[in-house]
Amino acid sequence: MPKFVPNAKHYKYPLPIHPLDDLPELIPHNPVSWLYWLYSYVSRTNLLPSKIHVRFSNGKHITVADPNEMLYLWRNGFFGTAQLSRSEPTWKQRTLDRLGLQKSLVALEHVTEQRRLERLEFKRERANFEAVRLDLRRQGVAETEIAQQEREFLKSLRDRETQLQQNSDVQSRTADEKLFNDSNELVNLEVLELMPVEAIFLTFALPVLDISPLTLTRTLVGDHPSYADINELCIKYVAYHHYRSHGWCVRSGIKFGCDFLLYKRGPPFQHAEFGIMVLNSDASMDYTWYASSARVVGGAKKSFILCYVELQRPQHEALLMWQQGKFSQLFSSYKVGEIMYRRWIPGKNRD
Amino acid sequence: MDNSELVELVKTNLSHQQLWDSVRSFKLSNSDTWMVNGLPPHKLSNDDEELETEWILPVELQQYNSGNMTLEMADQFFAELKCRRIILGIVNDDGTVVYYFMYKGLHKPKKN
Amino acid sequence: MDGSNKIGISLVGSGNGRIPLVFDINDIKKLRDIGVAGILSGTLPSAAQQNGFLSVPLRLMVEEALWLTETGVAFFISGPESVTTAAETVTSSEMERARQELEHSFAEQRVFKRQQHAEKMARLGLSNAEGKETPALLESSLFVEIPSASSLISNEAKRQGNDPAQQQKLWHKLKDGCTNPGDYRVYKALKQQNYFLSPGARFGGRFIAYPGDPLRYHSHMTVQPALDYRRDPLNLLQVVSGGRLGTGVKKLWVVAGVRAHEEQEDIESDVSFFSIEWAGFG
Amino acid sequence: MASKTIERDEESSITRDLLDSDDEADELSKDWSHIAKLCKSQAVVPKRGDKDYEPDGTNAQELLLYRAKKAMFDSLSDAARGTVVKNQIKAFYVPERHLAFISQPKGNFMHTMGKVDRNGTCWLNFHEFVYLAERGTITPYFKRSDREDHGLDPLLSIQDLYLLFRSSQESDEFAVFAHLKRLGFIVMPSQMSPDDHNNDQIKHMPRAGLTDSLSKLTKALSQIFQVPTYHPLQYHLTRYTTSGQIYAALNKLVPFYTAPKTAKEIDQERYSRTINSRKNDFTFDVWKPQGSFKKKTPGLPDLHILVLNKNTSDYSFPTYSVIRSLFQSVYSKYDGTLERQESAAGSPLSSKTGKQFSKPVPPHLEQQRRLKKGYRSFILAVMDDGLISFVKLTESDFGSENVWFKTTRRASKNKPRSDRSTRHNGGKNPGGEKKTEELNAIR
Repeated sequence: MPKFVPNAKHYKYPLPIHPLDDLPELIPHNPVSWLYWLYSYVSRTNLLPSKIHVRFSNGKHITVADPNEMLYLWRNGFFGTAQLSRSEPTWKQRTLDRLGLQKSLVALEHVTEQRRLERLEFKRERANFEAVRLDLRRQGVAETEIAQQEREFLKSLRDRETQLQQNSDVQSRTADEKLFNDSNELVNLEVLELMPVEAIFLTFALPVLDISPLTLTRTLVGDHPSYADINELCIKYVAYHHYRSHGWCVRSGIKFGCDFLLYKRGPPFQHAEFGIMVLNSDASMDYTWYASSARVVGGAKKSFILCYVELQRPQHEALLMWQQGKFSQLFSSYKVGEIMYRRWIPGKNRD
Repeated sequence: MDNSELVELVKTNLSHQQLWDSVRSFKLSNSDTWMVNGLPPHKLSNDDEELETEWILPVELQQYNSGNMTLEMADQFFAELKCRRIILGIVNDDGTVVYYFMYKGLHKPKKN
Repeated sequence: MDGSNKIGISLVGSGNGRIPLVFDINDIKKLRDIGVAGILSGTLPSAAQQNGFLSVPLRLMVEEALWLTETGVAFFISGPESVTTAAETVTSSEMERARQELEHSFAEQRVFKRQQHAEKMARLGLSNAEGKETPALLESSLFVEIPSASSLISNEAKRQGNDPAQQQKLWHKLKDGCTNPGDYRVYKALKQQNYFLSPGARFGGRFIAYPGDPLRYHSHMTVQPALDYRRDPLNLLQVVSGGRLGTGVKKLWVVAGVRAHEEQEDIESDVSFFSIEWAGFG
Repeated sequence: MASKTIERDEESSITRDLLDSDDEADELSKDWSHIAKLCKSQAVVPKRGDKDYEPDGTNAQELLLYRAKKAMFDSLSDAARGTVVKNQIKAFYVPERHLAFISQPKGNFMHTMGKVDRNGTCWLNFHEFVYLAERGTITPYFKRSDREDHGLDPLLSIQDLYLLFRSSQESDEFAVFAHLKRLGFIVMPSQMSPDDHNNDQIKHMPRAGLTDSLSKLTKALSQIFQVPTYHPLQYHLTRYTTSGQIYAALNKLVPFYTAPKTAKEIDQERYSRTINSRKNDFTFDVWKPQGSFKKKTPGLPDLHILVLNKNTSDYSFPTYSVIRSLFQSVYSKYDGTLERQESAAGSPLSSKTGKQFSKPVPPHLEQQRRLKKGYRSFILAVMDDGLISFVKLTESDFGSENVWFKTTRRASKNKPRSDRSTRHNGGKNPGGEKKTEELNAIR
């Protein structure tokens, strides 16, 4: 039986750098306790025992391969995305499960897939009925009669749907044979990938990764970029840092067509409430751009935030700071402001 | 459109997250564009007659990387592959891949 | 050219960026029969407190107005000065005729109302004299109609319809007022395939395309503003949003590329369409 | 597992909501048989079934389409515009002034429309004139410049009225005006805040500058003595004993725009803006439907509206600096801050509401409200060839909020932290993990 671990304990710290929150107690009338406290304070730092190793794979994709390090980044602030899972690295477990090598909980991805297949089946049935209805119409059957048949059909579908069983047969593919090493153990193919802005945050703002900010940014945009080359990355980073530093868990918003999603604490705790689109402050897009983005984000019950980032110095100065690696100066040269964008329906706002 | 750096990533994703079979990559003629093809684990839509080989074009989402695709390029891909649809394998900067059908011309939506 | 059987499209405003409107209900019927629905945008007097069902004028998309005039189905009527000039120069005899028409309408109404009154009395078993309606009451209940279409400028409208040079000028002005000139070619290409089109901003597109009259059929596509076929990159973040939206509302997200050479009007090869849809996984 | 379910739902929730909003936005597909019932004289049209996927060539489908079209055109033809002689109010359009007057003003519309001059003549602005004519409330005439006598002033048709719009922008604005009026809103051309014209109190208010720069100075001084953040040695020299300290160090980096949080700050911003530019940016000021409205003393509007046509060549969606300056001209009734409500509650006008005695809200919920609601706002009405989309743009301020959470407080100082104490806490509080993830509302 799996051990129950409450989320709050699992994800105790919001950042991969932990505070020194277990210092010994200070007892006012006991000088020894002071000394012990002082010793503990001086002898320790917030730094990690060793930094997390990243490498570039497939060009500019920044990845972490060590399973413990992957888990550490996920557990301490939900950094990175496991490449073969939705977010948290679960691929190995899922694969063992799929190949019938280990009994375990049905992983999330599996359930989703099952549901999807059921929906497809439902839709197939619907399509069949459409054909029947067309036929009835051609025969001149009355519309009321057709409607009655449709109701009965829908009811029978609902009944069937509740009966549908999950079948989880073990299937094996040729691709799976390559998944095992010489000693017949499953190789972990999964790596954790960091967004460029996450990687910058974890080396520039927090000393977590074993790569310097300069090396990282050079690799991402090349040695001699123009301002136009760095603008996109700079404004995205500034926005990312802004939200992270105010306590949000910031994750990619690609599934909702925006730049970032903001979670309180993190995905296991609650849905993201805000979808963020990062823009240059002088941006003005075609209206369809705002409308479609807002519909996707709004459709998932999230507030749609336009995050404008304004460079407050000349571009050539910003570029110079980039080249000299003066990142704190560079990022401080931008200012952030937010606008909430939401559809408004007059009829629903009359009082 | 040079998408060579994305090919392995998309292939791995198809083989081991989406559980596709016979995933292969190849380069289009007179171009630096790579395509991936493979067999999905089940029919992708009810409109499909049968399980068939799908063609996937890996593309990078983010603007601060190269790889912008014009519709002229899309036409060239269709011209060479002679298929009814390609699948855009859109690679995000966090390594997530999302897949979208792209049909040449006007296509009817699914009935249900 | 005789404008009399053609549909009159009034252009509101001056300069570029005018608004094409149709006021005649018979014209609106004709438009519907050739696949142009338009948007009704005036208050419906019988239900004046809602926006779901509106009345004339019918507002057209600029692309529709361009197409209808280019194909010779319609002609333009322009400008505030037409009305001002016509009103200032109305002759006494024209006013007299208008007064007689109103009188005539009143006379008909009186006959109708008296007849109705008599029938009502008969039903109630009362003699006509007992329930006699006072003439004052009758007079105050006569209806004065505000017509939709103008009779004031009907001559001026005819004159404009027969002035090809002015029609040309208005056509080009209207086209120059568009945000994205490529959209007109996209419109024409879709129209050739018999789609009904409506404005699409609410669904995040330029047009919504229906396979038949929207009164009866679901829409099939959200069509994006025209792209330059060779130059404009496909915005992939928009593709993601679009595919997502489409999945929810069963519409395909359609992108259209228009080739840059302005002169060629060969529609078939001019616009390339691609339809995008979430693949259902990933 | 529970946590994972949340994650899956997050993506699948999108579909249903979109389907719901589909109908609402689908303007072209209304079932006119509904309206046929609303209009008195109509024979009731049978309710049609759901819409079809595409034309299938059947007679049944043809018939359904025929009926739908008939219902629509019958409704249009039967709904004649106009009025009975008894209620007739004649209004005369004066081209030089682009206004219309009513010589014997009467009618309910006078509460929210028109302006009566010294001679007792009621003047309608052009939007009001067209709107009332469309409803049949007034009968529109053209006032000829060369005659005193109305007998020779021609009656105007709806087509004439629309052609008299001076620009497409004016016509688009009318469409928005009429849309809101039909729903009962009270709509006036936008004015600058009455305060900005003649409020001595605001004019003599100390400028924001001085006090602001003083506080900035003290802040800067205190920062000199801190260990530099983002310095390579930062984590070697400094010890952080809470996550809050780490966050506090992180969020010094990026400057941000803040929203004014008090009535005073808002007034100051607006004042500093109006002395720079005296132009008025919004199209309409709008009041929600209300019976007690007085034209002379309307009070603060509920909304400001800006009308925009997305399909004209001069369209551009406002940039951030434009939106910001629009926020600065906002003076509508404002529900963004607690302070504003409190100051309003203090005034005799709103003391009836009794809201000031409501329970205090916990800080993290208060914060949640600020984040979700935002601060100043206005409405953008986007015209798309006859379909209007309304968009509310609201000033947000994430920079002024910190949402980092505190880890569990030790239950007792003597006991070592253990699973037991955490669970004990959880047991006491069936509301879940609220206790442990209680959000800081530090500002």
